[in-house]
Amino acid sequence: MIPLSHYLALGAVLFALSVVGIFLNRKNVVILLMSIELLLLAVNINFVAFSHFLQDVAGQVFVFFILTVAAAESAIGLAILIVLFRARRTINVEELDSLKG
Amino acid sequence: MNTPLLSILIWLPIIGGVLVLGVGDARGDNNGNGDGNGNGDGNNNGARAALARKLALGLSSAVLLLSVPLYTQFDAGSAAMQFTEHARWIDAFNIHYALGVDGISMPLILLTTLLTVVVVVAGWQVITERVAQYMAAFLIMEGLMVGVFSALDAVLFYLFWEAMLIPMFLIIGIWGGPNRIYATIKFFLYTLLGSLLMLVALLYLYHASGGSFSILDYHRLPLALTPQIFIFLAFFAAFAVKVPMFPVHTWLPDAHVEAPTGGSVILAAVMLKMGGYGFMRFNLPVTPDASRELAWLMITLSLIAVVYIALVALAQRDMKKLIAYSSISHMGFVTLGLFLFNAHGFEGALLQMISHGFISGALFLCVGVLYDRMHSRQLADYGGVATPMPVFAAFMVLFALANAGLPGTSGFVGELLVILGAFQVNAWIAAAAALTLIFGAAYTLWMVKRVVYGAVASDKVAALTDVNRREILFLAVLAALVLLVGVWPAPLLEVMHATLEHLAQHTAASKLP
Amino acid sequence: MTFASLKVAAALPEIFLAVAACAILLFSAINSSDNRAGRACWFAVAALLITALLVIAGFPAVDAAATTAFNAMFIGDALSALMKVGMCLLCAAAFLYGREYNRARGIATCEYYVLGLFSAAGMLVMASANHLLTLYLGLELMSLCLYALVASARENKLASEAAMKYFVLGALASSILLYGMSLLYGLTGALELPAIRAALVSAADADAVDPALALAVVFIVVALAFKLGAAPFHMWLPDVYHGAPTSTTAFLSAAPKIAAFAVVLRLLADGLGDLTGVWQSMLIILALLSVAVGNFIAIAQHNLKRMLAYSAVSHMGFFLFGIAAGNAAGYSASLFYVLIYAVMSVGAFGAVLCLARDGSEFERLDDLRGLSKRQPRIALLILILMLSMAGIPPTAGFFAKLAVIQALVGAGLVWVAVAAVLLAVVGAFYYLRVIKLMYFDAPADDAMDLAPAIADRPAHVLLAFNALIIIAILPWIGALIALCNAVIAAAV
Amino acid sequence: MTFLQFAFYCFAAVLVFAAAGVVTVRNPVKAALFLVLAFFSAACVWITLEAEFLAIVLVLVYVGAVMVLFLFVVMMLDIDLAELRAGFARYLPVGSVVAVLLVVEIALVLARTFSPERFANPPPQAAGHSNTRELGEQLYTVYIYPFEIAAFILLVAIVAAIALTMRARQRPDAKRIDPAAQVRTRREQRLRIVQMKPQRRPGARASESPGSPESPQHPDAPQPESPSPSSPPSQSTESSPS
Repeated sequence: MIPLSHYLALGAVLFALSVVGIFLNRKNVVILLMSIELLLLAVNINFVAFSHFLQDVAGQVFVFFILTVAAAESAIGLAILIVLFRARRTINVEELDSLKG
Repeated sequence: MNTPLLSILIWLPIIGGVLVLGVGDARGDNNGNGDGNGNGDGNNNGARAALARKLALGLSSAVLLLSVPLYTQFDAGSAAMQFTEHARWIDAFNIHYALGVDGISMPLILLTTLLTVVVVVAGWQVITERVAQYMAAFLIMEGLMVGVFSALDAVLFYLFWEAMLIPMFLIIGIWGGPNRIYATIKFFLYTLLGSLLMLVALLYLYHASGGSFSILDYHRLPLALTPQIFIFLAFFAAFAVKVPMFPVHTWLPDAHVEAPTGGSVILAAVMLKMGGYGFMRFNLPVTPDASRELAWLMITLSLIAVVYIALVALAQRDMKKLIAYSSISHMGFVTLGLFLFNAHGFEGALLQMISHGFISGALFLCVGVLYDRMHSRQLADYGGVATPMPVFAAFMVLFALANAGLPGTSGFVGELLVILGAFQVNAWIAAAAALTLIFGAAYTLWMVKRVVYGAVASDKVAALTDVNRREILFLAVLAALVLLVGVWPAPLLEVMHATLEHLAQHTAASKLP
Repeated sequence: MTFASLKVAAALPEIFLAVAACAILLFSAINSSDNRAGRACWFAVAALLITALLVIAGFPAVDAAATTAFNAMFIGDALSALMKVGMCLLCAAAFLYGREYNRARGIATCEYYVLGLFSAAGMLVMASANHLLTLYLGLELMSLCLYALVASARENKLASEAAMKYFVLGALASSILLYGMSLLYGLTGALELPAIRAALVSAADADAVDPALALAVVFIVVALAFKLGAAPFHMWLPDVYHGAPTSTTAFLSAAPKIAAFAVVLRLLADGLGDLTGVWQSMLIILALLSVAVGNFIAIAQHNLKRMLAYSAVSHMGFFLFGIAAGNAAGYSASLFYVLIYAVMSVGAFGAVLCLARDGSEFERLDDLRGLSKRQPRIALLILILMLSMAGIPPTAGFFAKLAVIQALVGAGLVWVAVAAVLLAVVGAFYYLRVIKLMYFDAPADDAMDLAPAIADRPAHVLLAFNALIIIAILPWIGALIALCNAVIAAAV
Repeated sequence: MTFLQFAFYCFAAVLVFAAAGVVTVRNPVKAALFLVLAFFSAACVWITLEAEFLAIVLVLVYVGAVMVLFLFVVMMLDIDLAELRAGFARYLPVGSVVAVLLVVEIALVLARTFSPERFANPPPQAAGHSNTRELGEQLYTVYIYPFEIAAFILLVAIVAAIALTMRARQRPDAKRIDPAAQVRTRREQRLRIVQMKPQRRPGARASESPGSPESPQHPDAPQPESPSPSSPPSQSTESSPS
């Protein structure tokens, strides 16, 4: 059988990939939003795996809610993206420098 | 005592000050109508300003009168706190609204109430802009200063201590000279830095004493030497800045030069005393062992202030700067006297504080009188002022001599007592301190000679008018006090004697557990 | 399980607020009058005030045992009630301050207030969260609305850019938080905070803390630092404060801070309360960095909103100091601090809103020059707010700092306390500069013409109340501190 | 290696590959398609964990809805792809080093704690077990409070998305429905009872026919207070009875 740690490792790989993806993607906000979806997927894999190995359905319920929130989040994220694009005609992160962080 | 006299002395001027602010400049009323110069209702403005002045004078005089019973009903034989008031305030931190005075603080309160009246009178005609705010600032500050001197709860003390910075900050910043902003921010940040370290020390004591903010509890609290030294240094940071002692004195000349006359007077005459008062209220009784341990440091710094700063004063070209440096030098006597650990030293220090309050206040007023007429503080612009202003010249010479420590003036008594105290400890210290009598005489008399005597320097000087009745009034009051204390200091020494005796015994005993 | 066992009535304020938000949404759909947004604002304020009253009416006794509802997902204790009252009042204040500003800029749609109300509902959920799931959902309900509120000035480039940054970093922080939560779930098999704590007691006793647990704590602390805007995770905060329409900035600078306190307290003090040793040093470093970074960078700012944003970073540092003390006194100090800070912050942005004009923003520091001559009353109120933020007595801000430093000293962290006060002096400098600009400087040549004031009397009255309460509360401040102490003692 | 293990490692590999694709390709459309692949593989991985319901939801919600939304937005925004291509590679080495370090650290820590000794594989579920039923029972009883909150989150998403993106004012000529006017309509506005005597003149019927079919008004009849609900809102407000 597949041990728990392999699932967690898979989650960790996805997590790291998407975190790096967020900081790597200096250019494209759409991919940034997708990276966030991946990030949540990594978390979900963790929860589902724990739920399975703990034999506790609560983890799966949590994932259900994360999925719901993630859908809402992507809707708002895309709405903001549209507003941004209309105001500036670009989605290039590096050009978003009116505010010096 | 059923009348909460101290509370009245604190809150009457503060509430009155807010009231004066409300009476306010006319512009305060047409909210949102910022028409830039506000000349539309000049008459209304003038009437309001006059009202603010009268109200301020009435309030400050009332406070002065109310403070008289502090002296007359004071039990000179007791070292305990008198006129005490006590109310619970913040139970969660065991903070109380506790007030009281002893022989150390009572004379300083009287000094405060007296000088506030003088300052209000001195600003009568000179201040034409934002009169109500000016008067209100001084009234509020008076209440806060009385609060500092009478608070028996550490947080309450800290509250008044810090809050006092705000009106002073505004006074220098709004009505000050050309370089006022640099001066006032420097003043504020220096004092704030020191004060916050004191706050940490107070909080440490709070936990060490098992949850008490009472200053008198701290006096009894046994402490090991290491924490004592750290606490001493934290208090030192707050009070040395205020006194000011040698390495942290640099804010004072700036602040004095830029402050309006009234601000300089209060700063020199009262606020500097808070440093000395802090040493007497906190450093010596709370950390006596550390005080003895570090006395060498304090004495060294004091002597540097006394001698080196006096030399610096000699080199000044600006009258206010000269008097400011002279203040630092004279306050060096206070700290010197405090760390000699004998009765002469303590008495001399306290007397020197009071006397310096009169003399430096008066000297700043004198400079203010000249500045109002000539708009210059440079020594070089003056000369032969005695010819057009004989009455003024008489006052100025008197105060200058008092500043130099001439026998028969109050300046002499304090310095003499400190030097006597120093002799009991070490003759060299006494000798170094005595040097200052010479330097003090040198720079003060040099200033008097350049300003008052000699040939009339210019047409502008020749056209000067002598002091008016208002100016004579406050100069005369201060002159009388300088002479009175100089000739007959007994009434003043009497009230402080028991407290200082107690302080001397207390500091002599070890608090090590 | 029966319906009665859910104890729905415990969540009455939340339910009312959510229903009220839906009602305003419906109102906006069926009303087409020109000033329906203005009315929606008043309805929203009324809804928030009624919610506050409902909370007060049901305020549990501080020493009573906490009631849980919805299968222990919801906890109704005095702590949550206190936070809820604060949240409702602060949100209402932010709405009132921003009403005219929004109207003048066309931001005011009914949806703005509806989203604000939902955001407030999310905060209330967080205040009462007793379960990782409710904590997370409350956080998301609040944050999603805030992202939209920041973007609500749709034609404004800065606002949309700020919204994007806020969204991306907020979502990243949420994910990191979730990752930490998932590890916590795996380690304890529980999602309820008390159950997690009970499961971790044995872990705390062991000599070496399980590295996976430490990892979970790191993830959670980092996520919270992101959400709070604590350095070095603060980079989004100045941009968002600056770019967002000022009305939104006022909103998100106040009540969400209390919600953030709720999350930090519930997670760290409740859930991980026995692992103080693991997170304490992390929080101290975060707090010191925040106070230092916030205060030093604030000095270099020329924009009032950015300056206040960096000041918010430093205030979050002070807030974390209290938590870092790791005991009830510290949590209570943090609660007190965050309540006072939220009042000061909404007041400061409220003043900026009161000074803004139809066409122009009042946000450059230079706009403040000579304000004491042009607008003496507002200048005086700003003076009080700035002194309070700097922590100068006799303002409530001083007592907030006093409580935090007291807790640090009490926890034996004297050197941290010394560092904190030294950095506070740096902070005093830029607050003083504001006072200097208002009182000591003459108006700049190109000073904003303040003559045609927006006739927004409610906002001006509120501002006066808001600033004066900071001093006027002094005689009763002991009661407030005692209340904070009591509710924390009952909750932790 | 059992089939389950084989399937897991296959899907895991595809998942990682797809995720790497998402963060490295520059074309948003390709990224979205990679994301679809990633979600699909993840769903398969979840099936190995006996989370069938969630696996199906993942495919339905993400692949079916969210990804379509993404693609829709990508197409709509008319993004200049050439502009987005440059300058990616210089961050790639640093990024990959960070990623590898992050993975190694997390994996090392987790592998120690969540070892097979402490977390043994649970026995497979009974044959008649329904994951959906189990979740459903929990969701609508124990988790009713979060469920309601989630409902509000979805409502917020709708409101926010509409409020942010709807450009009502920019096209005054656009045909819009004013729900307020629709709801407020009264019976008199919709229904007009015309009383007329029976007539035999043939010209009457002919004059009615050119009129618009939505507003069957008789030119001679008294004008009703409001036109039909589909007319522009400006008219409906001015004739509003209140």
